[in-house]
Amino acid sequence: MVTEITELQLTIKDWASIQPTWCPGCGDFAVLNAVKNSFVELQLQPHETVVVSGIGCSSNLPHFVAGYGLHTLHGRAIPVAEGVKLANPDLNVVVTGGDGDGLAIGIGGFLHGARRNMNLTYIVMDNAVYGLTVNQASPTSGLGRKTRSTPYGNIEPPFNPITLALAAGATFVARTSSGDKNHFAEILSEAIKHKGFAFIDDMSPCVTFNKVNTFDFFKERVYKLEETDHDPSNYQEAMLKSFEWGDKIPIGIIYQNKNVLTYEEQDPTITKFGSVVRRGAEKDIDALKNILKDFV
Amino acid sequence: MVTEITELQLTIKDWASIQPTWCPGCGDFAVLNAVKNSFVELQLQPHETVVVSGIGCSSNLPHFVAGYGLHTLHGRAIPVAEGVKLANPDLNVVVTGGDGDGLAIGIGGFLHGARRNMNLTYIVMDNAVYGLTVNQASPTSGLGRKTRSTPYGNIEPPFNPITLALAAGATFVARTSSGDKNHFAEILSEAIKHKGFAFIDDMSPCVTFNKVNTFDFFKERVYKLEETDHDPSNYQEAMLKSFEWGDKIPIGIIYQNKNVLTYEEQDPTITKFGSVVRRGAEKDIDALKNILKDFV
Amino acid sequence: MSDLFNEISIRISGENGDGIFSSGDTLAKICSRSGLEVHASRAYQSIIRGGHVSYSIRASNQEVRAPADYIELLVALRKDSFIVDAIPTMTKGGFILFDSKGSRIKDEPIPSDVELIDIPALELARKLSPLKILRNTVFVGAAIALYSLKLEYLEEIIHEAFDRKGEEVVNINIDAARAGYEWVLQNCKLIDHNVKLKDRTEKVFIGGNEALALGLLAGGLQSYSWYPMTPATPVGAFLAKYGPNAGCVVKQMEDEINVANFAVGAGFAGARSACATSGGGFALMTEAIGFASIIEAPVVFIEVARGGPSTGLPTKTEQGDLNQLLGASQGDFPRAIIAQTTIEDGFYLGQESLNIAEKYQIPVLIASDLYLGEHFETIPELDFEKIPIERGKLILEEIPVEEQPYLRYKLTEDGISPRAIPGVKGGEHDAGSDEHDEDGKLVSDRRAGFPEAIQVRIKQMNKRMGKMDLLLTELPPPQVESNADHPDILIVGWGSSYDVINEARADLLKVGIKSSQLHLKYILPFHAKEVKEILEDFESKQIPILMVEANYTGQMARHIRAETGFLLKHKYLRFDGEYILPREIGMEVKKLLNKE
Amino acid sequence: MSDLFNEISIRISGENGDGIFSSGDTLAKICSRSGLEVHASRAYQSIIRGGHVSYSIRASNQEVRAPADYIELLVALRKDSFIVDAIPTMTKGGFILFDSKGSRIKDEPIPSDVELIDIPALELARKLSPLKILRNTVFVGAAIALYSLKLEYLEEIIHEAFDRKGEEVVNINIDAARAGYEWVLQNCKLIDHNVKLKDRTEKVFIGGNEALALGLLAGGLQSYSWYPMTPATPVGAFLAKYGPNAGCVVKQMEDEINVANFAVGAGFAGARSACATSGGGFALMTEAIGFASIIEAPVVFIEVARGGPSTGLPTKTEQGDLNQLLGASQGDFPRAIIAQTTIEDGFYLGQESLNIAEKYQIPVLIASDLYLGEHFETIPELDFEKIPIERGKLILEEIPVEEQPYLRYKLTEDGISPRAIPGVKGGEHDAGSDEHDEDGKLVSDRRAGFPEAIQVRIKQMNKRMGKMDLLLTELPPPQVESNADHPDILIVGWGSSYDVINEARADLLKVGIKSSQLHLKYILPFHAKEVKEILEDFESKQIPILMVEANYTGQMARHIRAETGFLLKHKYLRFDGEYILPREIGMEVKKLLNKE
Ligand SMILES: Cc1ncc(C[n+]2csc(CCOP(=O)(O)OP(=O)(O)O)c2C)c(N)n1
Ligand SMILES: Cc1ncc(C[n+]2csc(CCOP(=O)(O)OP(=O)(O)O)c2C)c(N)n1
Ligand code: SF4
Ligand code: SF4
Ligand SMILES: [Mg+2]
Ligand SMILES: [Mg+2]
Repeated sequence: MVTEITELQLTIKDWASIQPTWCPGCGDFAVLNAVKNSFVELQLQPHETVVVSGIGCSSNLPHFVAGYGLHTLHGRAIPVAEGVKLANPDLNVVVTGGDGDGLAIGIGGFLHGARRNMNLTYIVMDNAVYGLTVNQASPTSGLGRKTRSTPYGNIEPPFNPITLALAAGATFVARTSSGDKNHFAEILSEAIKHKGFAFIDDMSPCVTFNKVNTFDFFKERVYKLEETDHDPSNYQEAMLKSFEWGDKIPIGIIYQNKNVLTYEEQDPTITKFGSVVRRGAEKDIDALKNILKDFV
Repeated sequence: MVTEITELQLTIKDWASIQPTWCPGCGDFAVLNAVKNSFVELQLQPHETVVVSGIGCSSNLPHFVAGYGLHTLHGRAIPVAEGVKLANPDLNVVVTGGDGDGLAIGIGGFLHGARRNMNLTYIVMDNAVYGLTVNQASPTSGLGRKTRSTPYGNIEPPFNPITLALAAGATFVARTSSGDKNHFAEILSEAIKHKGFAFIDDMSPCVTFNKVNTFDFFKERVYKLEETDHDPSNYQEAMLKSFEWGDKIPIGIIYQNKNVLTYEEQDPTITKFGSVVRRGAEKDIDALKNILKDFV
Repeated sequence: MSDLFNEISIRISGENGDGIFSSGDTLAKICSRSGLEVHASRAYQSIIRGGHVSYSIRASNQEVRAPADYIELLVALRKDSFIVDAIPTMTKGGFILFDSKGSRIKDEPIPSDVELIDIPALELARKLSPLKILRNTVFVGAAIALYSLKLEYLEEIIHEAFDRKGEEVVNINIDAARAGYEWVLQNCKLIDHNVKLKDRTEKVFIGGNEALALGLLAGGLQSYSWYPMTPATPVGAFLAKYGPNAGCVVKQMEDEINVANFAVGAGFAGARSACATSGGGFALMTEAIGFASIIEAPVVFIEVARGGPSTGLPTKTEQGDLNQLLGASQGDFPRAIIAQTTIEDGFYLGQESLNIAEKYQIPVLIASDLYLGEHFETIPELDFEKIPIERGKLILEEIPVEEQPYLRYKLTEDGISPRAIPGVKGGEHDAGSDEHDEDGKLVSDRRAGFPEAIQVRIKQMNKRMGKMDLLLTELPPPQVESNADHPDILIVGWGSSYDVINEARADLLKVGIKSSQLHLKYILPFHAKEVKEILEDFESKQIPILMVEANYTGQMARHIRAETGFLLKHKYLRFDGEYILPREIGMEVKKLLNKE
Repeated sequence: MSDLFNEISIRISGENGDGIFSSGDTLAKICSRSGLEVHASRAYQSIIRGGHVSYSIRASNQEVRAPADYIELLVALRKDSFIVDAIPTMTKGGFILFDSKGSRIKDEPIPSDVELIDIPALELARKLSPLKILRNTVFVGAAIALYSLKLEYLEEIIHEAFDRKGEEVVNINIDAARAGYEWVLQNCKLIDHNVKLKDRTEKVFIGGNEALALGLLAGGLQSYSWYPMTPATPVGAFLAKYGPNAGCVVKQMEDEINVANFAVGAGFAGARSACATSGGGFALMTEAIGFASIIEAPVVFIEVARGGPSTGLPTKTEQGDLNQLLGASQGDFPRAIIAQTTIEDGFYLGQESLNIAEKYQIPVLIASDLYLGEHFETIPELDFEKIPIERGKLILEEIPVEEQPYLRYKLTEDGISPRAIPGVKGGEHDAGSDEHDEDGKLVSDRRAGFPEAIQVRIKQMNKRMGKMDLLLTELPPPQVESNADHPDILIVGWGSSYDVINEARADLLKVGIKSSQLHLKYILPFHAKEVKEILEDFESKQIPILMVEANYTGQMARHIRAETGFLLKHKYLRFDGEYILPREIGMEVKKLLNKE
């Protein structure tokens, strides 16, 4: 829920929390920054906001921002977030995690989440490596990459998360780069405002373990889709755009479909009662007795 | 491994097994038929062939065909098959399962399998329903479908398995229909011959629970890609073709890339030793002592 | 003991796809509406068409809480009915209703002293319509005629089932029912039974899974997530249908891992949350159970067991998953394990489990099984007021500034910390699966190993585990039920076997064997002291003790020994997937008493 | 007991990212090459930079198989070294080597009676290069000088590490080492210790995980699948590096479920197959364990436990996952659970476990933990011939027609069926996770409930479970180790604590307390009879028994009670994640003996 601006403007301070534990220079700082900035921009209320994550360096983010944080299991942020969202659709639910978290162990939750289109924002901090477990190949690691798990070089072609998200049916798909904080915050605000499953693949360099996909690597390659004639409402065009990865890497909103209902808008319970948490736990004896009529 | 034709021609009888337990008229019979036919056509040896499956009506198939069968857990056919294949790459490994098996609980194995491109053939018998558990919505069930799990109608847009397989990097992607056995067997033979991960999405009507996606439904809609100018070697074209699903449904090979190495061809152990099972379990004391030199 | 002609015992059997279950259900409901107590159970295979399925009904003027151990009337739709049902289970003096022509039955093995009634059911049906399934209605009509049950109830049920399909369908079915009914009246001697049929009664006739699901709704369930798996599927099917009108979100997920994690998310967000599955699905859920426990989110996890190991015997029963429940997830953490004991119990347990989960902020694991979950009974009237919804230390209102900072994992006297949920202003906190301090901040990342962090760890472990002790004081201690001051035997059971053992004891009493029953429902935390005392008391009096379980190794016996040290020497273990019957227990008791 | 100046006890500590581990490793190797026995362990957090990490070395002329319980020389790279290491753990008479200027250390709390050596390490390093990390080399040079260790070994290790980076890097490092070394010689009194340094020795210095991995390779491992998870990751990293040249396929999968299922597939296909993970990953693997068991595929599953519950304390140790191992997967099925006891044991257990898995066609679960897996020791020479590769009833050749039909799950006398693998002509069969007959055909689909199928079920259950009894006869029964005929105490432990308890006993003996040790390695099947006898024997002699475990509830004590009925009244349980030290056990024993 995007709360109306109240008398007291919320500022970045309202989102302050403890010091991040990331390595100095880690790309994830930019994400934290963007998260706070767009929370302020959209004037979200901390107590109505839940940041959900899996396990990984990137998944530590909820601790570094105020509001409710839910730091779950490796690969399980999306289903947990869905549980939160359907229990209380009035909450703003933002999910953060890593490429291993979301594309290896958590790929089922991610793609089914994309398909079912709840109103969630999902940021993958894609560093093409398993950071927290100290340098193994991830599903987005490039071919040939040597890591602790691939001492002879990675032989598995990387996933393209954008293509996958599109294929699964996400209604908002964007790529951003930790190298461009402002652009990131802009995209993130759009993602949060989007009604439905918004996926952001953020190129977030791991300065400790990934010496290939560095800030410089991206700086040399990225260009902004907003500055082209790319039409994010065109699915086919978006899909073709998603293949672009090389000397040029597009960032920005690759796809957005504003014309679909969210899951919550169609769920038979929620359409009837709204947030079941707000409604409260009820024992409606008459209703229960009514059910029993089917069992005679 | 596609074995050379030996003195004794293998016939369909060599692939006979027990009577299928499927409902009369089930689409899966056509799959069994096609499997046997193309095994004969390719003169695969039963003892060198392993048919692996998950759990579901469709996953009962291995029992109905001779050779080695491995009927695993719900959603786990692909990783089990990968274990078989890397242990002994000389084997022909064919994987069969349902849409629930492969696209719900097993989606991680499926898409990572597609990405890593082992020489496997994977047939999903897509009936857009959970058959064996008696009629719940599956990831390919259409919007609005009423099932035991969706008494008020399905509100989750179905996955497109073809688009997903392409997005994940499968090097052979085809759609077939249980309504056309011969076409199916042809495509299957191509899939088995393909070096790499070959995915077949087979429209396999569940005559008991799915009254929408029936044989007639498909008969009215399918057309053969071979009879068009579709170029399966063109990835972009294939992707766009994958979106086609409605009054017209294309069947045939949607995509094939013959120019990539399989995983086995690059694995550092297999490139050195070939099948480790054929090689045997070895205790090479000198080699072991050599390792210990790094631990002094 | 089931009792020829003093009770009704009908089985209808045939192939999967023959419509056996709906015919059986109709028969069962007719018995129920006729004022009888009814027990109904099914047998089937993991196949959609073919195989051999049956529906067994036991009905009586007395309570019937176990399957009959013989068949009085077999409605045999297929040849296999003779092999699978008649030969092993028919009693002398029983009847087989079959259609030799229509079902092409000839030369089937026939048990001795059984009366064969060869009704041309298919022929009668064909006269009305080419729909083969009408044959079943003919059979049902015939069966109720044999027992002098009222045709009226059958017609009523036909209306309920087919009214929405139009008059024609209704009429054809009613005609078929009458055809069978009349045929019997004209051709057969009716069964001369001693069961008193009453006027219309409106008893609830419900299954163990449905009763549990209803109990959850009565407990204010707000979130239910699931993935189909036999035999837990009916819980989901029930809630998918009734949940949306009762304020409960119901979500089918892509697998059981995500089912469980969805449930944790909902619990964290403040919903009364539950999920259900069977053995293999539960294996996948275990990681989330430890997660729920460490973040102190209330969630109810239901495990309806079936024959294992692995995919095992998906359509057969077993109490074989206790080890799995006890060992679910890594590390030491608080959780409750409670076994559903009867269908009726499911209704109350559904409510109780949600209360425990929320008051103690722990995962509650409910153990049920295929037998209990899938069989149906007429049950006593339910008390909807008995168990109020208790939400424990849940904070729903803004936390005033003077009570800030709010500490989610505050060390309190009873180990339970006031719980704020998202939406509550001032309650903002982080809930993490890593070890954390009172504030929810991790101690695993920057501080692990620091002297201060080691203390935090110890305190949080003590706090969490302390909830187990506290909970134990709230749970009702086990009671011995006896039908004598000095019984001949103590029978120990757990979960789904309560009624079966109970009936076995009643039967034993009829032959002069007095018995006591210790039935375990609360498995963790466990009343070790009380159970030990009870068992040692019986042992000291040299009263033999028989443990009854439906698994291979005696998993509850092991748990009892682990908790009390007491060795249960005599065990009756059944692990072939079939239901344990009162008669078997009786036989085992007699064997044991003779031997002793 | 670690022993001031009769042993070397060094700790080097600082932030994660300071290069503490590689400096520590260098120091440890220098000790080893100097002919000493070395024990090395680490402390760290779940964070990549920052936090506070340390590397502790204990070196001696005698065997050292436990961490030191005090620090003699602390190389303090950061302020936190004073809080986390110095204050709680420094001994009187010890030394702190630090760089007040370089590390901006001032006014830190300092333990009493400790000598401070303030070396300008950063300054010395900066003279050579702007690379801050060189400071560590200065420190290492200084440390070895203090102990009169040979600079030569340090230079050697620098060569090994940096030769591939070119001469310049090597030289700079050697210069830094010398700078530290010389500085000490010029400015300090050397440590006057009693440890005899020998000439170059080539002892193997290896970790528990690596020894186990090596053992697997020695056991003919052909397939290893994994997904990274602390503290099991080193097993995978080792095999990823060394497997491919040893004929072992190594596959990183997308999650632990698929790791486990890959391993089952490989085992089925005839590969000696293993996988490893820690608690949360193991929770995800459990379903596949039951699967392996019912299809009778040999697979080794390794669980290297860390602090739980849930994500818990990922970098801390615990023996908290025993319940999970015991309860892994639904139903009753045969499997072995074996605990690795020492680093050396890992080498043999790796081989033994593969033999057991393949001979009995069962899953073998290995329990290890962070302490055992991640610490390093110099170990005795390994016997590579001791354990031959045994493959049991494996069929690799074509099955002749006269022996057809081949029955994969044949009921044999010993319950083990000859096993054909794909590729073997005549051995074609179906392996299914459902219950099946001798031929591998399912009984769950068309036949479940048929009298014949019920018999099949019973026989296959008996056959499978019978393997547990058979296996038990092969496993070596537990032995009591004693240092006296009439000991004062029996200490019971399991798994990783073997050496620690052993050292505690040696220390106790020095103060006149005689003790026995019962150490459990084979957890399932369990030598219940023997263990019961041993425990009851001690009890009857009124010798107190102390159970030592690193978990909250005493999971092994519970297992022992479940298997034997014996209640272990006295337990020393540590669950804060830190290593159990011999001294603590000694104190606990003394407390117990005084009390008794
Ligand atoms: C079930 C389970 N398996 C494995 C782990 C270990 N683990 C923790 S984080 C991580 C990968 C992190 O990679 P990624 O998600 O890309 O995050 P990053 O650290 O790179 O930000 C793994 C494998 C775990 N915690 N739980
Ligand atoms: C872990 C687990 N969860 C659930 C099940 C129950 N189950 C068996 S088959 C099946 C779905 C079958 O659907 P699909 O894969 O589409 O196959 P179909 O029967 O339609 O051919 C399910 C949910 C199971 N066996 N294991
Ligand atoms: S290891 Fe990489 S991803 Fe993790 S905090 Fe450091 S720089 Fe960031
Ligand atoms: S239920 Fe459907 S999918 Fe299953 S066997 Fe019958 S027709 Fe085929
Ligand atoms: Mg990453
Ligand atoms: Mg299906």
